[in-house]
Amino acid sequence: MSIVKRGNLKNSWYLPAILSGLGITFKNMILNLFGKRKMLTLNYPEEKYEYSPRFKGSHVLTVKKDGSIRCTACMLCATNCPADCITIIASEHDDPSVEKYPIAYEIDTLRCVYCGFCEEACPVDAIRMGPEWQMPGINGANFVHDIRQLAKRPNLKGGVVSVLDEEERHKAGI
Amino acid sequence: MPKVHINGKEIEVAEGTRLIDAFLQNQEEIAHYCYHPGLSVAGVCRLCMVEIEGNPRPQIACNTIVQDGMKVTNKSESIKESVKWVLDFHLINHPLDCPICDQAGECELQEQYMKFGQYDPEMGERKVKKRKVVDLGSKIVLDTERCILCSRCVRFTDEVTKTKELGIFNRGDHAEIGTFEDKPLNNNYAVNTVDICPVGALTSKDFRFKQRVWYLQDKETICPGCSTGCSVKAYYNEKGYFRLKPAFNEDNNGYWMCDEGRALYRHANKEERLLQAQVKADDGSSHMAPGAATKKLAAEIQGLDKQKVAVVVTGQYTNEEYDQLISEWLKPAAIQQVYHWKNKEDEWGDFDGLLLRRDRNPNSKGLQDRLQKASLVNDWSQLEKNLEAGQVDCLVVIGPEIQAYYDDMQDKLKLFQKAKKVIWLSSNPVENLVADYHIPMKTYLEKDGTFVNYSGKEQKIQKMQNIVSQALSLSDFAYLIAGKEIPLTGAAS
Amino acid sequence: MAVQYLTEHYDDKDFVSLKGYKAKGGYKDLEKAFKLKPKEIIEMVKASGLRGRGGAGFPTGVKWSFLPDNGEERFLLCNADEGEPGTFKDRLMMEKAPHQLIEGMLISAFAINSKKSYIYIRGEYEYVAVILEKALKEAYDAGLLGKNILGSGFDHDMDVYRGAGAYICGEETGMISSLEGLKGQPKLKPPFPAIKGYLGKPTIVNNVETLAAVKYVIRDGVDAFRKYGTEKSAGTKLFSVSGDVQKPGNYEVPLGYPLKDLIEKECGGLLPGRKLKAVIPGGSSAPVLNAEEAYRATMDYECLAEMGSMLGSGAVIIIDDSNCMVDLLHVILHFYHHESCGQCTPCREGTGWIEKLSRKIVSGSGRLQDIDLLDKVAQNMKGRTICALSDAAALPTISFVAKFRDEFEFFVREGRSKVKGNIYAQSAH
Amino acid sequence: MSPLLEKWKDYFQKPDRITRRVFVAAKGCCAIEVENLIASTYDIQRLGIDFVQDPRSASLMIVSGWIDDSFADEIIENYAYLEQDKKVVAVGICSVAANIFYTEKKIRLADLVPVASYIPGCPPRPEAMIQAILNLDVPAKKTKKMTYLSEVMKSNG
Repeated sequence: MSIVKRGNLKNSWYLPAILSGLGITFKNMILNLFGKRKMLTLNYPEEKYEYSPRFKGSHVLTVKKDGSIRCTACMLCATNCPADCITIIASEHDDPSVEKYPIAYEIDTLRCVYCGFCEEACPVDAIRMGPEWQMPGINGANFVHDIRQLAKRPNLKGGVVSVLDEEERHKAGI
Repeated sequence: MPKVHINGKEIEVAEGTRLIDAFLQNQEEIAHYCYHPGLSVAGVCRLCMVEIEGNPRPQIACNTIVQDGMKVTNKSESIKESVKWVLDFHLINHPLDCPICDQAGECELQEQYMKFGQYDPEMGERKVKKRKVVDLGSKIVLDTERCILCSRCVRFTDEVTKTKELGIFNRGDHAEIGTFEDKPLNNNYAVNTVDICPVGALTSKDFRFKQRVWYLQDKETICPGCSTGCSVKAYYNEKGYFRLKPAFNEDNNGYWMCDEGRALYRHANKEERLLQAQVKADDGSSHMAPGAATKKLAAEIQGLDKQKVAVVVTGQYTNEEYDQLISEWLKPAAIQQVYHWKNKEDEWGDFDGLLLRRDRNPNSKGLQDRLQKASLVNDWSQLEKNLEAGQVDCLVVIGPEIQAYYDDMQDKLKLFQKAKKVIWLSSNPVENLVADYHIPMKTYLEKDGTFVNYSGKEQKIQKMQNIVSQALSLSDFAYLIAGKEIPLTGAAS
Repeated sequence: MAVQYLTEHYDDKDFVSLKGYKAKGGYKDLEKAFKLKPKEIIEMVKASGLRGRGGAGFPTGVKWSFLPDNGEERFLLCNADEGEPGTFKDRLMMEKAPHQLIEGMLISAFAINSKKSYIYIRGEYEYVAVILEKALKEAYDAGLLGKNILGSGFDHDMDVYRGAGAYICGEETGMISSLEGLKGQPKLKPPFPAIKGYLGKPTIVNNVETLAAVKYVIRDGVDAFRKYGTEKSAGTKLFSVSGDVQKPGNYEVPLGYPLKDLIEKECGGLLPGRKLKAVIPGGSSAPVLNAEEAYRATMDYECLAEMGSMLGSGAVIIIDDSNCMVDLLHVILHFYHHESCGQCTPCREGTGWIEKLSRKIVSGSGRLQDIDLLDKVAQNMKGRTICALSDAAALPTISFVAKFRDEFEFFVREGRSKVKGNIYAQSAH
Repeated sequence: MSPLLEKWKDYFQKPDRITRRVFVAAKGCCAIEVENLIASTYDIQRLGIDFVQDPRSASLMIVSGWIDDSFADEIIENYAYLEQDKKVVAVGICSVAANIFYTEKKIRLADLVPVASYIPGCPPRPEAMIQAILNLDVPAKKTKKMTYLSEVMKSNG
């Protein structure tokens, strides 16, 4: 039920409400005219936001200390992905302590909904959602990102090292 | 028939069954690793503990024989606790290999931990490190760290193949499964140890890292490898077929299958299949759709004198297809020259003592009966005489689906060249085949039907994933070659 | 008071040879036994209340009566493996009186009508095996073995089989697997050895002392034999006393003899200036008794079982206040981890786990919950395996942690032993 | 020159202004992100791009949201009305690949109209949309600080 206030001068007459609205608009116009730096607008191409690491942007395949891909091709991310956009082909690694690694790891960014399920499913912190927002492309651009793009793209500066590394795990006897 | 109370339910069981069988037959969940119905009892995993009234200590169910009036439960608190702890003992030295282990998804440790374990582990000490990725020949990779020493594989090589290749070396928690000085484990039933291994200690090289198990579906069918007709499970998804595993079949192959049969999924995959019909037109062979090619062929041989048409059949197709062939084409077109191509018939008798028979066609008995019934049995030498004499205008060869065992294929090809027009029907391309028509056929995994094995037992096969959807089954071919349309129901669709 | 019943002529040098043994009345009881019928001998042994001296203490007569009389070939095995740490009584008996054992075995073999018997001796007792083989040759030459012994129509062969030094082959079925040439791993029970044992045939396995005592049951008759010992555990028992006493060694005392007197009288009391801390009454697999319980205990099956320990193989280990219990437990657990045969999971992984836990505590990096975890793992190891090795590892752990928890906690808090100063903190074995 | 004059020139100097008019056919959660483009934070009107209601006066169409039959007809119709060098920008996964919801009929934008630029994301950031529109052609308004398109592309990697 709504409470109806009646009778006092302020709201039975429209003018005060209109004036207070316009007042705000003018206040901001004056502020923006003279205080350009405080203006809210982000002039996109020149200024860019730096998003926090928590931002679920485009994927990053982490690497081990020696630079090789941390992913062990266990397909858990591909299973957990609601959009089925990850395809992995595993093969045998010649070093018996590694044993399995992906020779092909592709994410179809046009199918990916950036929900972060793959990040949660990964047991070895091999895939992360980086802080860069999703890069658009003209029709025909390559939207299927492979290992080179996901792990070694230029602005990753040589790859992000995975937190969970195998050597410590084996040394600790787990 | 002794009566037993299992978890409160009164059950009647046959004499002398083991308690664990009584549990499993009545869908009662009981944790177990080392017990396998096809092998002897080892009683080493100590998981199938049950409490029997009047017995102070919990007993293992796999070694106790059912007595009348026994009251047994495995749901009491102490038993649940005991199963939790014994599972914990299994897992404390188990490596954290699930991401790279092929068995993940069908691993007993995972399943039984979720069913019975669900404890929070307290083991903080260093695990025992053992040898990883040990190469045991061309078929099997061994990982001794994952092994839980349930000794199923050792008992398999002792009792089933009697080759005694596997054994447990060293003592205590440094014990390892393995062969003597890592000699290859390559008897013809070696990959069965991969199926019975509850964990990922023994994995098959053929399936290594190919596909994750939870992406595959499976259906039961009959192995077309030889006339024993073992019942098998094929694992597939829309990309193709990935592996074959034995299915339990009481009187035929029990729990086992031979390794040669395990490779009989590769010929059904797209890479090895004949996708289009190859028709030798005047300007070099051109590709056509199978149905269209058959119709074209039907028009061509319409006018031919039916006496000059010869048909060679192999025993690799189903009964229904043979019936359709005879009733739709051979009978109406009154073709008499029908020959059953038996390769190395004299060796058909020998048998390797376990499952593999030398007659490498799954349905040669079914074909034989049908030809006898339709009185179309002709001697093979008759065909050779006609071919020499050049009387055969058109030779339709219903070729073998699995060509690996037809080692006399090349000289038969030379023989068949003598006919004026050679029509070849097979699911896979044939090496240096010169034929006017080569029509792709469905493999045994893509059609329903029945095979008759060596002892006359009829066994069903099921249609699974269509790899080459346009390929014809023999009955489709019979309809088309006889000038009819394939009926909508599709006898053997 | 120490008695000289079985060990009557042990100090006589030529009691070892057949001639000296016969001079002291040897092999007369064999003739006496041949006169009786086998059933009567079994009844006499049952009536005498003789119990197994190897460790389980199972009444020998009852064990013999389990044999099915289906005419199948039977075997008699003498378990001279003596793997239990702290036990050295069998070696004494076989060294000093091999013929006593041979005669006892012949009488038992006649009682259970078995044609073949083996003496499974411990691999390390090399020279004792030589003595035994010499005695056997003498017996064969004297017609006491082989065909038609002493004209009684009973023929019997006996061999010595040397083990390879595995503790697990001291267990009944473990020994049988080793004799059959298999890997020394216990077999599944049921079917017990009495029904399906060596080569699938009914087999009776008895300890050296038990078989030797059978000779004296025949010689003196039941009530003379029952003169020693208590009502339920009859006869005398050899105890091999070791640890911190003046005169450790083998002492034959009647069962039911108080432990206090065994320590003070027989073994000359503790070392000067030391106080008793604990006693392990029956070999390393028996739970430990603290000083107060030790002084109350009498050495027989019932009293020790009531106190939560067991008589076992009669190896009494005296521990005085100069020893550190945590380190002692680590040594015991290291033994069991090394000797576990690895067949059953609880024992294979459990012994490894508790040894690592105890090593962690001994090395000073343990936590308080490790002590509870040590106890919890031990509780969940016992009673779940084919043979009793996992109980043998678990029971001492539980009793050590329960009765000497303060030393464990001291170790965790201070990182050094309460008794031995800090020399233990670094040098974990 | 006084700062006031400079500011005056900056705003009201006469550019060769070509306003790029955009028709918006946005639906679903991406529509909220598309509205951001004309809001104050990511104002694209400073780049001379304006949203109009009538497709006939626009030459760029932004489509977003799950395409069902009625929306498909609407898109085709509006596409026909667009000015001559018409371009379509697909915003978000629903219109691009239509794969996340399990309905029996899945219509992708590419099936209906020729799409010029795809923006992955669910929903994509407004900067991605601005970047997508900038990718398509030379920006309408030349401000002195505007760096040319190639540098923008290079820095973004």
